Amino acid sequence: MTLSNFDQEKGLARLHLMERIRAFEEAARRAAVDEGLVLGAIHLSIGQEAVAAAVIEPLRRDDYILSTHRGHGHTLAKGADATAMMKELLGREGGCCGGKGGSMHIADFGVRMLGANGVVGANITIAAGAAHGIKLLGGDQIVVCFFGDGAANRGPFLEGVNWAGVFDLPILFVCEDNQYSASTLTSDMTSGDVAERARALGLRTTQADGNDVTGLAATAAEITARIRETGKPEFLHAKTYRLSGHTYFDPATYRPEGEADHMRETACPIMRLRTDLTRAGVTEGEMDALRQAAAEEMAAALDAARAAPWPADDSVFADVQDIGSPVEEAF
Amino acid sequence: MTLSNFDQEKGLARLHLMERIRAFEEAARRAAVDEGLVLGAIHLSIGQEAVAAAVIEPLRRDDYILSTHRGHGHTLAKGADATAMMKELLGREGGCCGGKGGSMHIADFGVRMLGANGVVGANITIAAGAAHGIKLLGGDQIVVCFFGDGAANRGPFLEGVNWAGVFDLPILFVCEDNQYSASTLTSDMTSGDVAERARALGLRTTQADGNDVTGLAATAAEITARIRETGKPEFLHAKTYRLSGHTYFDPATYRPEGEADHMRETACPIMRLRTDLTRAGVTEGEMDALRQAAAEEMAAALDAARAAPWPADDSVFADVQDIGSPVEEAF
Amino acid sequence: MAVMSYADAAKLAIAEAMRADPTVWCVGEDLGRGGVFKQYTGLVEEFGPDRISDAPISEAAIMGAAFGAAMAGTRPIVEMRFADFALCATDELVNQIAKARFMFGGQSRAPMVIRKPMGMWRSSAAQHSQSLESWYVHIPGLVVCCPATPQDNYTMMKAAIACDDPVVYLEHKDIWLTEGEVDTARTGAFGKANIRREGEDVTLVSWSNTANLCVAAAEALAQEGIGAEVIDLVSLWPWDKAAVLESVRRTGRLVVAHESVAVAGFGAEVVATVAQNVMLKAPPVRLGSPRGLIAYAPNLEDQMRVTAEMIAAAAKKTMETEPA
Amino acid sequence: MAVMSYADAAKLAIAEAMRADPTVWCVGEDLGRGGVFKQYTGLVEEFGPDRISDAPISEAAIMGAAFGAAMAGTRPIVEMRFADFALCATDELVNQIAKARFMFGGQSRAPMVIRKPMGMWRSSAAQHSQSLESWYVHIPGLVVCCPATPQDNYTMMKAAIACDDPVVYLEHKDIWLTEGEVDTARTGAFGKANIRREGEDVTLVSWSNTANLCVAAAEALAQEGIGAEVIDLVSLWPWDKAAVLESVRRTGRLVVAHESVAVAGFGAEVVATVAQNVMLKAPPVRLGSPRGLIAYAPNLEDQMRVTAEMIAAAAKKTMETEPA
Ligand SMILES: Cc1ncc(C[n+]2csc(CCOP(=O)(O)OP(=O)(O)O)c2C)c(N)n1
Ligand SMILES: Cc1ncc(C[n+]2csc(CCOP(=O)(O)OP(=O)(O)O)c2C)c(N)n1
Ligand SMILES: [Mg+2]
Ligand SMILES: [Mg+2]
Repeated sequence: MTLSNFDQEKGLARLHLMERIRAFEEAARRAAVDEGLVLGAIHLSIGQEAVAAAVIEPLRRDDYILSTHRGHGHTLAKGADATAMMKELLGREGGCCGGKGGSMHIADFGVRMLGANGVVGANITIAAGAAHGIKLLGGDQIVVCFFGDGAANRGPFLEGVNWAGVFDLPILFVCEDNQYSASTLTSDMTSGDVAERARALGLRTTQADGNDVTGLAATAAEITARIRETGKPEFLHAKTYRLSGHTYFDPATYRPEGEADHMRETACPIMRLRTDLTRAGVTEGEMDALRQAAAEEMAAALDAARAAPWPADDSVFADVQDIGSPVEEAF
Repeated sequence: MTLSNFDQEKGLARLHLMERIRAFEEAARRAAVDEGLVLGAIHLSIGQEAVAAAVIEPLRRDDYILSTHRGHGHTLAKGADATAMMKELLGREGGCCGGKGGSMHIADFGVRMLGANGVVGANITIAAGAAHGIKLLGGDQIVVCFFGDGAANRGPFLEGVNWAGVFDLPILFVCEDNQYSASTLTSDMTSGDVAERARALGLRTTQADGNDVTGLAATAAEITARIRETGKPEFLHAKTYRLSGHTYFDPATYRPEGEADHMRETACPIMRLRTDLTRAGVTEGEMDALRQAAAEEMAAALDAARAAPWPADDSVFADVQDIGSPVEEAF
Repeated sequence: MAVMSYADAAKLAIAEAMRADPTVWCVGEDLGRGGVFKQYTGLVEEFGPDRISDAPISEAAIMGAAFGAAMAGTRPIVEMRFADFALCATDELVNQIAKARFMFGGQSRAPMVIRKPMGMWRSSAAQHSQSLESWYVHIPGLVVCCPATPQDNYTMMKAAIACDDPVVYLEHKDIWLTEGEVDTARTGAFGKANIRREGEDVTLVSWSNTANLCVAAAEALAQEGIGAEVIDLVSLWPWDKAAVLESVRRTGRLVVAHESVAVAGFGAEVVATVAQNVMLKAPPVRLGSPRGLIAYAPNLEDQMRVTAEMIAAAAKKTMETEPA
Repeated sequence: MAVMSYADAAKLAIAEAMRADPTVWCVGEDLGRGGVFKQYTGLVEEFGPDRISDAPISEAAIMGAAFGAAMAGTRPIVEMRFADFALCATDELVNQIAKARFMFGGQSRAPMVIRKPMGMWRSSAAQHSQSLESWYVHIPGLVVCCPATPQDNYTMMKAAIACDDPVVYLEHKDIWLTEGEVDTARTGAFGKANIRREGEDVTLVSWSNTANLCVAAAEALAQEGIGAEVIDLVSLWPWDKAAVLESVRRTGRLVVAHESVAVAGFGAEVVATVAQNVMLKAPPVRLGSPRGLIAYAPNLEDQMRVTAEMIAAAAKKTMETEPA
């Protein structure tokens, strides 16, 4: 990214957001590893923060996003409250899903984040449908659907992308390609190319460096403006890298020796943005302050979560269904 | 098709096969409409006979094929016995599936025809798996999987084609594109292009006129030879047209007025081959004799089926499963 | 009161709901040409192709997209064509639609009607004949409804569309053309059985088309002086446990009959519930399909059928047993 | 006799079968790195990546392709990772695999083992915790097996691989590491219950991990002088109806317990079958999950659990009731 037209203020905002995402996940990892406070699996997006930050930046609050099992970054970027999220990861009262979903089902409908998903690829048809709903209701919102490189091998990828194309829906599909599907190198299990698949499905498709937040934000702004204008679906293939394991307890020994270290040194989007900002004249101190603020925010979120009580036992019977609910006599 | 290198003997064999397929289906239709002898839905491939005849021609008896709900032509072309098939359509003893499957599940494992399928697109992953089995067992057979244009919108299309590409399997996927999915114009429900999808999934892809049996046979011979040589999957997109309704009782009023008539006059593969053969010097009489022979064969098949008894009532309890079968005490 | 077919009754309910609420829409394959059983004929003319929407052959997308559209504020009616094909969208229904509201802590709703025409329909063979209602009853988050009459198909379709929960709505394919009186003023409630006939000697519990066979059986039994009460559950979740228990407390005899496979069918739930709560005068009888597959040949297909005669015979068997 | 974990017992069975028969192979996501629960660790080193095959994230293709490969003459072991994800391959399992042999009039076989790790595993939430064994019992064509111990996971995995029918093989995720003695000379048969403990006062019927809880409950009951017979069904189709009926004829009291949702669960089948055949001394008790969803927070998750204490209390309740 050349820095000629670099917007310093925006850069700092993005840095702050990326630091917040990373700090959130580092805090969650500590809570899990050091304190055993996180009981379920959590999937960290460390190294992938630029995709969330850049793609969600141009969205309005009433635009929708749908995410994957690796959804903390997207959720924070859309504007969800970190404390409610951390409470959810700890399964506590006040968690954004009342402690019922945990990390893999994190959601904040208040900011139109329609949920992470524990089933790989399942969000793709649902997201197409959210855009379908917008169109039927005559709204001018758009939908952004994030999924991984591995998800592009599931049937719902084809069905959902085709659906959006057939019905001309205002949606951006974002393949957040971190090159791995759990412990498997995705390229070993993929025939052909993901971006080509989207093109063959009739979608205007853009490929981008997913670790360059500045460039990606410009690309995303352009694409999302066009979608709002035309109402037509598009596809963004963003190449990135997950610097941590698949889950927080995965040592990721399946990677070639040194790969992660090399990527940490060359591709980490936070590091890259800091380098760009430094070149643009921002001081280390200013940037460190943002990191510090993020760390403090998330430490406080974790403190609040740690202190929060468990949800009331009988809340488990709420929000199953209205008719024939387990709380009714019928059960 | 220019006739310069036209092989008259092969042409007559193809004509005979196509006439047999058509006669089989005309007999089945009559049995259904006039006599009420066919109780379930049957899907006729009238107008599409060239695809079955041409693509299956280069196959060995021990090569596999998998078909769709519209599978009579493929089954006959692979060498199944018309009488056993007709008995199956009438649900009689001696039917190739013992009267259990009917038209939509017609199969003859003796000629390695692994079944029609009542679920659109479901055969695609199964076919990939048959090729996977061949590879694991070190065989040199190949698999041909037929499916419709509508099937290419189902998830298993992507999953099955990707699978074949990933594992480098000896399979030919044949999209028999008759332009309709039941009463829907497939193009209205398809974003992008089917052949492009296959290319994007990494498969060598050929597009062909599915109503020119001569050209298609040459193309298929080349492709199947290559697959046997390389072991790599390929894709064939054959454009054709279904001259009858979706089911035998579908009046197909959803088509633009005159479309079917126009296609019957210009695209019918039997008519086209007859024209080519006439130009090559074959007499009407020779060709009519094949039609006549086919009609007689299928009339006899229908007579035999009409005369066959119902399957024994208790055969319904056979071939469900060995362990915990309904015939066992356990039930 | 008008006389109309089972298919038309549901169509009327849908048309009325669509007139009243512009967010209601239907989506499925071939709907623009009336749907595969003509149960949508004429609707596209009134409501247009956006609200009577065709779909690609993509059951997973039909189900998933309808769910997304429900979360975005519409009320979709999803057409699965044959209940069997709905299995192509099982993740979408069971892992997504049924669970979303709960997993997200009540933030979302999925007000959807999922139509799955089910059951045997002459010589449709094993992939076009299944009745899997017990599966859906087993899935928390879903409402399950199996209407047997035009009246109930009108009333319950209206209730299903009005319901904020996802409703798996299983119409029986063999009775699309069955006619009956429909009182459009009547409203229905899930979990309220339709007592199709009263009787004091034996209780027949059923749903879907088999409930109609129970009525026929009860008529035959009446000829022999046996009073059979026919309880058509109409909805299986919630189900009218109270009506069943009240009835068997009176009659002391129970026959449960359904078309689906007996083993692990919903009939087991009814019998087990009664066994846990009421001392019967005779062992309960459960009728359902053998755990075999539905064949194409009509005589083979018939081997899997529960008939009115079998129901009547079962009822008589419960009458013969000496009280314990 | 060796002591090994539940996971290792199945792995040993697979390794032995793969050594004996070159057509046996395993396919699923991440198998080359041992699988998500390490239940395949070391196998790729011995058998190579063609026979311990990775797969794209394509459950429909994993299931469908394995079926095709089975028809072509191999014997696949299909790994679905979590039973929940197997719902992405429901058409393949239910409409294709279970029905093909019948629909094709006996021309094909599907000798497959379909591994679906099931059950609650701390804080896995609603999409990674389900137990849907009753669904598969309801589907003709399928064998269904739910082993509870290392011994049975060894024995039944061997039987499943040897079986020419498709076997839905449901291991419980919470007991992968549970150790026990495994006698590799023992052979198993589907439909033969494992009598985990004998007793004359009350019959406890269960399967999968809940059978282990029943053993714990029986031990507690023994302290109070109550003799509980624990019948671990091991396989649900076929199931050992004879052993259950014989036992309840002796004890006159029945508790059925399972982790899955009680409503329309397989427990209903057991209770209904007993009710149809045996006059009990006390109403049978059925324990299963409320028809609610499995939450992430541990205290909420626990609300859905059947515990050894609940089983013991239920058994005592059947003892208190006066014979009818
Ligand atoms: C349908 C389904 N199959 C398998 C899994 C298990 N699983 C969870 S995450 C994951 C890897 C997904 O890879 P990708 O889509 O690239 O996303 P990433 O984890 O790299 O962000 C797998 C296989 C699942 N959750 N859902
Ligand atoms: C999964 C599934 N969805 C819907 C159907 C109903 N159906 C049967 S054939 C058909 C049309 C298929 O179109 P295409 O694949 O083009 O094949 P064609 O009928 O044109 O040969 C449909 C929708 C089905 N059998 N399976
Ligand atoms: Mg990835
Ligand atoms: Mg077609």
